[in-house]
Amino acid sequence: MLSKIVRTVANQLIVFILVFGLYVIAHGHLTPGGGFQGGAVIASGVVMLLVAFGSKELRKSLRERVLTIMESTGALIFAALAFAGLGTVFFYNFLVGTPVFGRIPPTGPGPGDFWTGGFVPLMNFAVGLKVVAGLSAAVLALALFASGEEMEE
Amino acid sequence: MEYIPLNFPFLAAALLAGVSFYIIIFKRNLIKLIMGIAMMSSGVNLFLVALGYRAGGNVPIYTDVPEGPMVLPVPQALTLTSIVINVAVLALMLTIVIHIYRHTGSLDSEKSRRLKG
Amino acid sequence: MAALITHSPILIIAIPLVAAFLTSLIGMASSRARNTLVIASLVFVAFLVFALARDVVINGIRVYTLGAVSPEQTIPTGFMVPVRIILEVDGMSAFFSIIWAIVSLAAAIYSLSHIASETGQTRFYTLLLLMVAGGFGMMFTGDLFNLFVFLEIASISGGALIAFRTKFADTQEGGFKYIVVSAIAGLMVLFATGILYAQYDSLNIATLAQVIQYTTLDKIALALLLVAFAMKTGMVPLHLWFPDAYSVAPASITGMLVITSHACMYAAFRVCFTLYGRVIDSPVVGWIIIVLGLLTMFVGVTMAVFQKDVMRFMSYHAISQLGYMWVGVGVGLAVLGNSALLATYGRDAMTGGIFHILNHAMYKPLLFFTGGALFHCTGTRDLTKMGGLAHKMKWTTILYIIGTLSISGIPPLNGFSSKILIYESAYQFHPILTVTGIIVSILTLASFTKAFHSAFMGAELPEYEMVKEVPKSMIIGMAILAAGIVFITLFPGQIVDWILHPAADALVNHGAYISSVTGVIP
Amino acid sequence: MRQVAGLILWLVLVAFLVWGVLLIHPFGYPPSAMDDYIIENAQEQTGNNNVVAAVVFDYRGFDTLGEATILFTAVTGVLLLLRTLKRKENDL
Repeated sequence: MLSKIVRTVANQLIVFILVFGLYVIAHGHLTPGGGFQGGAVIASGVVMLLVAFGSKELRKSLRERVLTIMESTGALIFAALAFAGLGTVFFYNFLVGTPVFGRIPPTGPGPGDFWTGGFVPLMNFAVGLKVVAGLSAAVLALALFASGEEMEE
Repeated sequence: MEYIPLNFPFLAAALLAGVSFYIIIFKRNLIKLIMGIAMMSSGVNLFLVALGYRAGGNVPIYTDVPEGPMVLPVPQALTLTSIVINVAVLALMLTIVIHIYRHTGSLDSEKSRRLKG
Repeated sequence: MAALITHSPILIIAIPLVAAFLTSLIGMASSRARNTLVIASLVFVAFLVFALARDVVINGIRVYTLGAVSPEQTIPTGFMVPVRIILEVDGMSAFFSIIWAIVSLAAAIYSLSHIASETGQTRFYTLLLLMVAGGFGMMFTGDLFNLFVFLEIASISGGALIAFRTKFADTQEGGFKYIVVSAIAGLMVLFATGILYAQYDSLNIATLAQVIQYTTLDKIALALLLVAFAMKTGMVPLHLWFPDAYSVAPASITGMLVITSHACMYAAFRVCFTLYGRVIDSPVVGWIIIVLGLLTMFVGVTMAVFQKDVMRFMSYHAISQLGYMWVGVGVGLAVLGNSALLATYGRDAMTGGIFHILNHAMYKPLLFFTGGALFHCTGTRDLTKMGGLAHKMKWTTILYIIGTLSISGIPPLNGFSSKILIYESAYQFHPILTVTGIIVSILTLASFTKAFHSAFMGAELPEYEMVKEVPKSMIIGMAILAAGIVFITLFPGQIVDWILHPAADALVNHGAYISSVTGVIP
Repeated sequence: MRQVAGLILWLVLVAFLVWGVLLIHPFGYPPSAMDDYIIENAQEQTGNNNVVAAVVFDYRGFDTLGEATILFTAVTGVLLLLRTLKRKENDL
C-alpha cells in the first residue's frame, strides 16, 4: 500500500479512467478504439488501484470469482451475437437495417451517427467486458501469488 | 509522400526481429528470453502494419476524415489481433517463469534444466 | 438435418468454444453438471464430425463463408476475390477431424478419474475444450491468418495444460518450452502470412494458391511455414523440446498433444500440396522432407532405447513414428509432378503415410494413457522402479499389449497394414527408405518389449501391494482407442476406401480445393 | 564452439530476413484490390464509419472471436497455474 496522497489521487483518477475507457468502447465503430483498446484502458486503471492500495485491499472489493463470471459472460455474449446470425450464416451482421444500431451512414466522410454499425457496438461492449475482467483477473492473480496470498477456486 | 529507398520500415522490422533472435539464441536468463519473444512479436507487428501503408493515406475511419486515399484496413486488424495474442502468450510465460523460479531458485536456463537426455 | 450439415463446419468449432465458456460458469455450481456438459458437447461434436465427413466424401468439398449472405457465396457480388473468412472442409480435413473427435472424447473420459484428486478441475476442462476448438479450427479453416489464430489457441491451452501439475518443477519447464516453441513458430507463420499478403493482397489459401508465382519471396515464405510447422511436430533437428513437454503433461493431455502435432502436420501438408501445389518444386521439397523424416525415425527410436521414464520413452517413440508419416507423404510429394509415377506408387505411399497417421492417432494416445495409468497407480514414471504390475492391473496390461503390438507393426494388427503400404511403395522410390523403416520397426518392438518386461512382468513388488486396477472411466477412455485399433485391424480395406483414398486424393487434387472457392479451375 | 554455431545461425537468419524484406513492394505502394473493396463498401454493408472496426468485427469477425478466446485461454491458464493446491472440504 502506498502513501495517502497516492491513494487519494488514484481514487479520484479512476473515475476519469473509467469514463474514458467507456467512451473508447462505446464509440469503437466511429472513432479509433474499440472493445480491446477501451478494455485495456480500464484494466490499466485497475492496475493503478492495485499499485496504490495493494492486492489485499483491492481483493476486498474485487473478487476473482466475480471477474471470472464477468469474463465468461462477455465471451458468451460475443459468441451469442455471432450465433444469432446462424439463421443466415454464422457471424452474419443481422442488425443492419433494424432499429437497433441499424442505420446506414451516408457513404463518404461524415460526422458519424451513434446508431450505426449493426452488431459491432454490442460486440465492442462484450469484448470490453471480457478484456477488463480478463486482464484484471490475470494481474490480480499474479499480484496475489507474488504476495503469498491464497487464491480462491 | 515520397518513395523511401531501401524499404526502410520493412528493414527496421527485420532488424528488430534479428536483434530478438540474438537474444533468444544467446541469452540464458528466462526473463530476457521472454523479452526477446516480445521484441520479435513487435518486429512482426511493425512489419504487418507497415505493409498496409499507402503513400499519403489517411486513417481508414470515415468520421470527419479529409478527402484522399486511405491506408489499408486489413493489416491494422491483423496487427490488433496479433498484439492481443502476444499479450496472452506473455502472461502465460511469465506465470510459468514465476513457478520455475519458485522451484529452482534461479532464472538461468542452464541451471534450471532438470530434464536431460 | 440438411441445415445441420450445412452449418456443421462452424458448429464443430463453435460448440466446444461455447461449451468452454459455459464450463467455467457451471463449474462454480456443480462438478457433476460440468462433467456432463463436457462429455455431452464432445459426443455431439463427434456426431457432427462423422456426419460432415460422410457428406464430404460423398458430395465433395464443403465451403462455409462466415458472415456472408449465404454459406456458399464465397466471393461478394460484383467482386473477384474472397473478402471474408472461409472455412473449407475437404477429404483431408474431414479425415483429421475424425481422429481429433475420437481422441479428444477418449481423453476427456479418461480425465474424469485421472485428475479427480486434483484442484482446478473446472479450468482444466475449460482449457481442454478450448484445445479441442483450436484443433478443429486448424483443420477446417481456409484462411492463412485464421490458421495462425487457431494454432495459437491450441498451443496456449496446450502449454497451460502441460504445466497443470504445478507442484513438480519438470512440468513447469516442459510447459515453458512448449509455449516458447509455439510462440516462435506462431510468429514465423505470421511473418510468412505477411509476406504472402504483401504480394497478393489476400489471405485466403485457395485464392493465394491460384495466383501464387513462386517468386523468391514465396520461397522464403514456404521455408518459414515449413520450418514453423516442422518445429511444432518435433521433426529432427528441432525435436529437443518435444519429449520434455510431452512426458510431463497429464496423460490425457499428452494423448491430445499427439493429435495437435498431427494438426500441425496437416497444416504443413496443406501448405505444400494446396497453397504451393500448383507451383512447388516438388522433388526438392519432397527429398528434404524424406531425408528429415528418415532422420526423425532413426534418432527418435535410438534415443527411446535408453529412456527410463515411461512417458519420455513413449514421447521419443512418438517422434520416431512421426518420421514414417513424413516419409510416406514425402514420397508422394516428390513425385507429385509426374503423374505416371504418382499412379504407380506415389498415391500408395501417401495413402500409407496418412493411414499411419490414423493408426498412430489410435495407438500412441492409448500407450500414453496406459503410461498415465501406471503413474496413477504407482506414483512414479520410472520404469526401473516398477515391476509385476500385470498381476494387479489386468485391463491396463491387455490394453498395453494391444498398443505395443500395433506400434511395432506385428502382422495382424493395424500398424502392420500402414507400414507395409509405406514399405512397398517407398521401395520403388528408393530401397533405403524401406530398409530404415524395417530397422526402426525392429528397434521399436525391442524397446517396447523391454519396457513391458520391466513394468508388468516379474515378481510383485512389496511397495505396490496396495495397487488396484485404475478407475472405470480411465479404462473406458483407453478402450475407445483400443476399439478403434481393433476396428481398423478387422476392416483395413474398407478404411482405405472410405476415408484414406479421399484424403490422399484431396491432397493431390489442389484444383478442386481452389475452384470450390474461386469458381475457376487453374 | 556453441557460441560460434549460434553466431552463424543468427547471421544466416538475419541475412534471410533482410534479404526477404528488401524484395517486398516499395513502401507505401501496396497491392490493394481486397482492401479497396472493403474501404468502399464497409459503410454501406456494415454501417461502420470505422473501417478497421468493420474488418475486425464483421469481415474478419471469426478471427476476433478466436482472439477473444485466446485472451480467455491465457487468463484461464494463468488462474489455473496460480491456484492453491490445497483441497478444501467443499471444493469442486
